[in-house]
Amino acid sequence: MWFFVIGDLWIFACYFIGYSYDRAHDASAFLDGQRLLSPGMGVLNTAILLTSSLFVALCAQATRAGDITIASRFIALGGTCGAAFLVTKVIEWHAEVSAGFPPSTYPFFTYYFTLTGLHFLHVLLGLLILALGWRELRKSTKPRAEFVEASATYWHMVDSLWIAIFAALYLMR
Amino acid sequence: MNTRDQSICLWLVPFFGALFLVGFRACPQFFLSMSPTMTAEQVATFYRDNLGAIRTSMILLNVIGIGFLPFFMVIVAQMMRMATPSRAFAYSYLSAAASGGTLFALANLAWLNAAARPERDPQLTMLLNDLGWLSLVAPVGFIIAQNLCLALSIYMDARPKPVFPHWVGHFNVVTALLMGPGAFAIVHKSGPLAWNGWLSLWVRMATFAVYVAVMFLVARSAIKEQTVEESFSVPPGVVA
Amino acid sequence: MIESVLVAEQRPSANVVALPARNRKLDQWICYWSIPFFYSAFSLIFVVLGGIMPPQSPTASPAEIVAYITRPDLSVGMALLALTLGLASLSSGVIVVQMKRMEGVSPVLPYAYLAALAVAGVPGCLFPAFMFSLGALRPDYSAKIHVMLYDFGFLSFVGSLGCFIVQYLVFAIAIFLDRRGIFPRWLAYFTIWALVTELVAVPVWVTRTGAFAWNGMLSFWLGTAIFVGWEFSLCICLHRAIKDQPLGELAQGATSV
Amino acid sequence: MTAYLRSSLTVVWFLLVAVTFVSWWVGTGGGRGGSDVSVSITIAVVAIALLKTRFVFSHFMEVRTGPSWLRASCNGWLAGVALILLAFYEYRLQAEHFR
Repeated sequence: MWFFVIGDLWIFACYFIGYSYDRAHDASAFLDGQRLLSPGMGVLNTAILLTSSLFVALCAQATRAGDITIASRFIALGGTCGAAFLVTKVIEWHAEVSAGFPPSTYPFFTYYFTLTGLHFLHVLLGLLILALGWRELRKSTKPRAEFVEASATYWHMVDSLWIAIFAALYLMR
Repeated sequence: MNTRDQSICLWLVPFFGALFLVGFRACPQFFLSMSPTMTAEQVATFYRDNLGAIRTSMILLNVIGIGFLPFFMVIVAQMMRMATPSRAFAYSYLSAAASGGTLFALANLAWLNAAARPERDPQLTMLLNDLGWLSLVAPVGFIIAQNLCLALSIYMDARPKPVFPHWVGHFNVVTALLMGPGAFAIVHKSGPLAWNGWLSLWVRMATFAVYVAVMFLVARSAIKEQTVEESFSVPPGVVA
Repeated sequence: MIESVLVAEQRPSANVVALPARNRKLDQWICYWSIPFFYSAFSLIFVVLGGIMPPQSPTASPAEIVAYITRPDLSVGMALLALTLGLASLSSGVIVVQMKRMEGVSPVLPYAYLAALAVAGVPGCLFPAFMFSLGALRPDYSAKIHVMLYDFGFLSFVGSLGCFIVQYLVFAIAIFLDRRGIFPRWLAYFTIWALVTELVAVPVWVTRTGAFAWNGMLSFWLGTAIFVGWEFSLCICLHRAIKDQPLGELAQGATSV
Repeated sequence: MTAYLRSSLTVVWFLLVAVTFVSWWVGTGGGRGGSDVSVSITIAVVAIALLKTRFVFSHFMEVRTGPSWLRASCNGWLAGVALILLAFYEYRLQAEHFR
């Protein structure tokens, strides 16, 4: 899993290179696009993901301590927060698309939709992995702590990526 | 043999199916009644006016285009379990499914290219648009071959408890017949057989949707059946 | 239940011709070595002769497009492509054989892999070949037709996504489900990245400039870099998988029908 | 469950959320409104993101207790991304300066 996580982080770094490079060339157009985002939504997204990360981290602790029931509850809570993130993201996208910012009008929005879209896919994959971890905790007679830890690791990576995206897309000037 | 991968491919169906419904619903070609009698100018205007929606829906359909392929392979795997003299029909089904998917990809690329440069000469936009429509609606031969191969396999299945019940064979013949008329969109520019006619387009699309839904359900029970059977049988190595 | 092909392959039958041990993997090795051969031909055609990789600019003027598409190099490249294209199918043959060895994987995933690649060859490689050959054959087409062929060629080359997505998807699922470890896990993770880079090529249909255009840094260069890395890793893992395959597993002439 | 919630992780979580709000406040101009180019805001925002990601890595992902290659590659990534974001930003300022 670490191979995947580190590699994935670097692939995202390549997207950041593209973003910063293009942004540097057309700063005012990017800033114009950026003004149309609602940073409040970004803060909400970040808070939700941080909370889910907390639950997942606690789940890893509980699994190691052998409190399997509690661990499975934590992982379910983490997954619920992840699902809530998806819902808020879809609402945000819907608002932006219906307000008329298709990706082709502002170069900023091409990056915005690609980066958030990719991240969205990571969240989906993360939810699938968390679900597998949950199943391991619920169904298996002797859950493998490494499996749960690996799924937690992936989830925290998704969280970290969002923090970077939030800073780069919503806040950077 | 394990059936877990078959279940995974099976459950890709509701996922891709939902996306397909979204893609088709969002596609202006179908729902704003794009007629084969439109002039080149009208076609070009249509693409310019609906550019965003055409691009969005076609990109979605590009990405999920052959998402049902793993599911068709589940059907192939089930056909291989049937007690038929050989696996000829299963292999034919496989090859027909792949070719049918290619045609869908062709239609999709033609439409996407028509939308890629809205300022193109209207004659060329019309050419690309026609290419898309004809390769989407007309070549029903592959899906018909698929359904008939499956139907024949089901009829020939000599198992005491058949893999798919007998009615699924009849169902496949009926769906093949219902999708057949689309081929005549090549000859007709208006009426029910034109590419936007109720018979060529709507009956065909509805049939395909019902077909996938029904086959999903019967494939699900066939996989369940297989899991039960294999848990009682000797491991393959011992038989050999 | 004698359903699995493997069993049928293991069963000795009357008309078996025993092959010498050293030849038993010959077919797989031929398929395997076709991969580097194919990709050398591929890079000769697409990079050196065709100028298709890296792609020409999406914002080229009609005059530039006509000049590009009517170049004699391009038509020679397309003829060579028409000649060598079939080699691409050999690699899927050996990959399917190795996928069928996996434990916990029924024929569904290998067949889906095979079918997805059969689809992918047409929009991803044949269409560009058709379009560029058409343009090269008739320099006297009007410029707007050359522009259409050019668009269609490059966009279907870079922007045919669904078939490759299904191919990567079933390959990754197969590696994860396999209990025998034919291919290592990290190859599955790599495959997921390759899948994701396909998705990042989506904007080529919408934008003509910047990093997401069809010759852009993210849509083309990053995707190609990851694809090349994936292909290399696949070759390494495939080599190991064929080498480690026990001889006793291999068919001696009889196959199931 | 409450026993677990009383761990140090919750404190980390609380800090992270609080810092998120701070970066919001900073990023939208610190209450002074306006949304023009600003070096100080950008540096502050990237620094906060760096700090947050580092906390997520070390405490949630438990990189802290991991082997040294892991710590090195995570720190390397953080430094790399911050460098990418800021270096191009700086490059832009230079370019504008000379225009």
